[in-house]
Amino acid sequence: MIPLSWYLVLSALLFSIGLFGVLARRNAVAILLGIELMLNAVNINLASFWRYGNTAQMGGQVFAIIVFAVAAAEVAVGLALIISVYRRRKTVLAEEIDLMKW
Amino acid sequence: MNFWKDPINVAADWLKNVFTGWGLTDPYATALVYLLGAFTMVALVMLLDVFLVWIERKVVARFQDRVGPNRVGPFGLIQPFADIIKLLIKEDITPAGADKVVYNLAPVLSLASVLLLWAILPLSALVYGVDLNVAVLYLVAAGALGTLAVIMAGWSSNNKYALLGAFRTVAQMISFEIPMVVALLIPTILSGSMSLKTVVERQDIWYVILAPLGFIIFLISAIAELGRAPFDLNEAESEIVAGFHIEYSGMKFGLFYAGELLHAFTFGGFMAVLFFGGYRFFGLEQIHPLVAVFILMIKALLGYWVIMWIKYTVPRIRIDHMLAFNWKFLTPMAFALLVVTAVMHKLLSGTQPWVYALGMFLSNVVLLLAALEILRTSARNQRRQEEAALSAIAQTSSH
Amino acid sequence: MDASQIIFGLTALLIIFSALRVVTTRNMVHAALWLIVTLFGVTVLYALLQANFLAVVQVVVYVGAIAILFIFAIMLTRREIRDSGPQLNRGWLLAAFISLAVFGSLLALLYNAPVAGRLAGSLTGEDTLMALGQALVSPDAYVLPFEVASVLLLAALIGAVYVALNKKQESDQ
Amino acid sequence: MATETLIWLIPLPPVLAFFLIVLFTNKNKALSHMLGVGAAGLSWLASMVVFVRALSVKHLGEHPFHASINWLPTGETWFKIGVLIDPLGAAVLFFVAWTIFMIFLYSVGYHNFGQPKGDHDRPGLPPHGATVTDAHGHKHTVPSVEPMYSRFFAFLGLFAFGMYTLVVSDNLLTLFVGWEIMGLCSYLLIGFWYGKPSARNAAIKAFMTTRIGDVFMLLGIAFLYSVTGTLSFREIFTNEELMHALGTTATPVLGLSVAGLISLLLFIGTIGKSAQWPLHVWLPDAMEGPTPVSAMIHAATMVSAGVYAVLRMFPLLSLDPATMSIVAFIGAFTALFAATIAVAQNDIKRVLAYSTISQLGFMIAALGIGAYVAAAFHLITHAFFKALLFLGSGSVIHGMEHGVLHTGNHHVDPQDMFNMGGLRKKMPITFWTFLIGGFALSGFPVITAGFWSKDEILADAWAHHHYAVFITLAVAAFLTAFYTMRQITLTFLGEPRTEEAKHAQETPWTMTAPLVVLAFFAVTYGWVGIPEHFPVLGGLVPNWFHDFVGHTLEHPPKAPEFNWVPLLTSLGVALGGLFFGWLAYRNVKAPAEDKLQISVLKNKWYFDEAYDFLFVKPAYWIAETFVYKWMDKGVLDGILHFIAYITGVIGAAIRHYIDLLVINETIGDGTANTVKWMGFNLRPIQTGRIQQYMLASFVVLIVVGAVLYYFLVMA
Repeated sequence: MIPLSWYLVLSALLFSIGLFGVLARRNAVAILLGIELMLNAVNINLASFWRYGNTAQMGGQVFAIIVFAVAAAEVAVGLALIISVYRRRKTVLAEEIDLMKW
Repeated sequence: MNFWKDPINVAADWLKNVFTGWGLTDPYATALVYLLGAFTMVALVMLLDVFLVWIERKVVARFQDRVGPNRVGPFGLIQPFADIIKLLIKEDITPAGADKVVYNLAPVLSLASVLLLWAILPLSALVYGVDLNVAVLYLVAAGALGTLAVIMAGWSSNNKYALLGAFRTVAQMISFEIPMVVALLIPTILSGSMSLKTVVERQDIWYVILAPLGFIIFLISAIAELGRAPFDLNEAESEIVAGFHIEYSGMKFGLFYAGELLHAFTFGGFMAVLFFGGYRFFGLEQIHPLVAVFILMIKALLGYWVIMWIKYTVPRIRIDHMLAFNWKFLTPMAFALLVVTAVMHKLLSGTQPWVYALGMFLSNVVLLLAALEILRTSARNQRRQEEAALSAIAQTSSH
Repeated sequence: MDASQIIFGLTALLIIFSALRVVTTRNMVHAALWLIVTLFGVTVLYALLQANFLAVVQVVVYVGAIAILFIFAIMLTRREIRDSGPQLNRGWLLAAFISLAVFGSLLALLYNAPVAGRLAGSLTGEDTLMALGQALVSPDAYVLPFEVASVLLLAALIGAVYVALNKKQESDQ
Repeated sequence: MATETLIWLIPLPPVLAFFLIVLFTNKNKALSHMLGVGAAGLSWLASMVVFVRALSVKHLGEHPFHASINWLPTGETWFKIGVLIDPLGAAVLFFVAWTIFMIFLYSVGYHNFGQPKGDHDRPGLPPHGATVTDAHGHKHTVPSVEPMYSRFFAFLGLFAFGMYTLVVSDNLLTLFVGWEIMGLCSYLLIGFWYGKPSARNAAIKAFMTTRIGDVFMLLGIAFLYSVTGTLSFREIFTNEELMHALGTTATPVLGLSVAGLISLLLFIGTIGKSAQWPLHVWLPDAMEGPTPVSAMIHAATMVSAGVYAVLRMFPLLSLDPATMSIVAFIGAFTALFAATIAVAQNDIKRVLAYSTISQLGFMIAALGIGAYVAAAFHLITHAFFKALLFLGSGSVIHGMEHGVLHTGNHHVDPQDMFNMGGLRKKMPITFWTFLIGGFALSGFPVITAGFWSKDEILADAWAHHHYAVFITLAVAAFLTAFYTMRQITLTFLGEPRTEEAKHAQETPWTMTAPLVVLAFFAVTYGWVGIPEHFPVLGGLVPNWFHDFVGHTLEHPPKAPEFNWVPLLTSLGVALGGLFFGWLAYRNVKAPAEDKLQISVLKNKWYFDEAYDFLFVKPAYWIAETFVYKWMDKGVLDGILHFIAYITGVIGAAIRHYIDLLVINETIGDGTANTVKWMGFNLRPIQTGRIQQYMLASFVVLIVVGAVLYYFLVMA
């Protein structure tokens, strides 16, 4: 049987890798990728806590689903913004999108 | 469990005992047995695929009032094998600058997504891959895998037209996914569960009778998902060359072609399971599992025939009309149907079966008429505006 | 070492490797594809945790929609197919250090958290899907977050369309 | 009509005339004077009817004509005012009515009604005559009409109203109201020709000095009201134990009893009004007004009002012998004092003014020694012959003005007696009436009324052993006769000393008629009061006046029994004075020859200068230097300037030390600088790179997490 700690360690590792992706990548889309990784790490945690906790309590799974919804919404809006920035500024590198206002 | 009643499971247990005999511990043995079972399923399905090629060519010919292949073997039965051999012999070209890994992985994935579907298809009461309680969604997930394969193919072949074709196919597949999901929800509501096995078991009255409109929506979106017939714009010759699998030749193209045919047949099977009672045929299936499988195969072939029939009779639809049709007509109607079925199912759940069936059927008919009426009025308004515009232009020009 | 542990090990390795690839590959499309591999790994994890609905939804939502959206975005925002130049910005070393620090602190938390060692309870017989469905829509459980999530999705939909739409009109003139 | 309502109506016509003239008929001279004279006539008629009815009533003293109404609400009770005609009131009403009517008639002529408008006459200055071309074409100047003709009659009307209210009122308050109105009218009429600065100053002087007297009088009235609770004469005097209480309770002032103090205060009012010794200075200057004014106000009515007030309050006065002696002293002293000054005056009207003061002194002295009836008798007779003398002098001046206009030499003063002389040929009527008035004034025996009334006073003085008063009054009487004869000889006898005197003409009938009427009264009125046991004429005519007026008091005083000494002294004094007067002045041509032009007398014992020095200058000094320079400028302005300076200093200090230093530097600029510094240093943090933000946030997360973890979990 797999102890809960394995899942938690795995999700922590995935989370930090995602964090590194967010902080280090230059391309804005890559930052969103990083964020997706972090969200998946969170989902793993939720599912594992549901499974290793009281499975009748569906809180874990429900929140996982809600994280899905939020992730989807976030990606949609994020990418739309990035595309519109790209159209306006012809760049997608986070460092170059540093004007406080347009 | 004697062999006669449940031959496959008996064989499986026998095999497992053999493996444990060889010293494998129990989990490994079961794992190995499942693996073998999967292999046999895939082999049978691939064999069926070859047969489908033949059927396809024969039926197409008959539709186009010609005989079709009859030279190679009796009634042209060997023709598919001839095609396969031809594809194998052909030179396998990889375009320059193509992303090797992704380029080669694409065809594999597209066929894999189809084969995955057979895991949840209940062939008979006892013979089925796995009884997933989220089987309906699994079906949609496999569809998503197919979309992925298309994109990988389109992008990796380093060809602008392939990329454009891939984008258009993906747009079409994703758009039609939504009405399909909704159409799939209707049998879920009627049967109360997502696993196909329970859907079939609870399908005393064929769901096509209870929700004909649901069946029609599922049929349309399935055809669009396949990218065939009226919606096969992306690899139509007159449009952008051959869609995303331009750069593929040889057996890679063969895989795509086989995958497409098998996908069509699989959807025929799912239509049978979801709306035509699967392997049940007024009690005939209890005789022997194989009889049930046979009944399912007949229904699947009928479904496949309908798809082919639509393919070779209905003219191609332009991409923006298709998307407009989906978003402005099909999806709203699907949602409306979902609501109506849910409400009617709750209302009529206590009544006799024939009242229940009649009520559901009538509700579907009414909804269909209402949809058509809305369509007609909007069309008429559209035409009046067009004429007004034209007459206005006519007047100005006449001065 | 039973089967599930083996499977868990394999998928963990797969996930970590593909996550690192996502973060380090210079070619953006490869990064997206590696993300898809990671997502499949996570699906396997869900299957291991017997959260079937999550697994399937993960595939449909993430792989089917979000990944493809990413690929679309990457296609639309590149001047030339292959990205050039280092993909990591100057402060990547500090970023690495920070993520390690975060990982370390999370591990510290786990080390002390009492719950970590627990084993999974048996799950036979319960129809988790039915329970999940009811939890989602029953008023005293999670109907409100469910509705709010739907509103959020609607808002995001409209938002994305609006942002993109403006650009399209401009490009038309 | 009932007598009471008639009495109420007596004062009304003049005040109506006043308002009508002022408001409507101001422009039309004829209509105005008709209104004025008509109103005076009406009042005169009403007074005569009331007088006759009063005579017909037996024992008018006990039950006089009396009516009163509620006027001011004083809590539950009402302050009542009303009208009262008792024997004294009737008698005084008689002479007041006559004099007022005569003066109204006289002033029509005096102001040259019917004459053409003056060439360059300005309102506010006496008319200077108009040049007229007669049928033959050669021009000569004629006296012009007074420009402010109707205004004069309006003021006369108002004055008449004041006098009548005073006479008919039954309580001190309405008496005081009439008193004040007359004060106002005297100011207005003295300053009638307001163009002349001397007239203006005289009006102010008159008003101020009478005002001083009125203040004390008001104090007395207030004191009386506070003590007795009422001001009505009958309510006080008929109330025996009230009178007793007043008489006995002492007051801290001068050891006088309450009644004494009140009567003294009221008497000071009379000193002011009747121009007695300390406050007499205003009367001679009041001659600046037109002659009818001088005649009416400053001879007959107004000044006599003061004596009338003392007559009314006599029962209260008689309660305190100390006050009686003060009154007697002041009366006697004023009589002698004024007579001495009158002797040295050259202006015809000034002589008469001083003679009025001395005659009033006679009456006050009479009252002081208790001769109630004699004082009243002399009051009335004096009113007649003094009014006669004044109007006579008016017609003399008027005649002289004819001469001045005739010769055109305006430098000659028509009022100076040494410019006149021998006017008996030119102005016979004026001369004879003036002669009768003069003899009445000096007390020519038997014929004139003046003799009977003055003799009465001397008899009383002798009878009640007030020998000091008797001697002073005798000397005063001698001097009176002397300056009267001086005046007559200088103006009428001898030859005209100047051209203007030669061309003086007799005045028209409107002026001479009143003279004749007054002359008639000046003679006949005396015969009414002949004492019974007078040697020859005693029993012929019953001493009507004595028992008629006497009865106004609770217990009427006895007539003094006859004694030869006062009779002989008054005869000697009168005839001696006349003879010596005629002897001294029959051939005096110029003021230099006049031996009596002693500077001290001429300058009125330097009282004006003294008052000026004692009061006016200090007042100016106080106002000018003390209050203005020291108090206002010095102290107040000083304080203000000091405060201004201090605030200036404080302001500068605050600005310099607190505002500039603290607020501007440390707080104002300080904060600005720190904010700028912080802003400057914080700006680099906002790089705009989103990843650096996330980096920073996670660093903080870790640090805070670690710290919280350490504290919450480990500890």
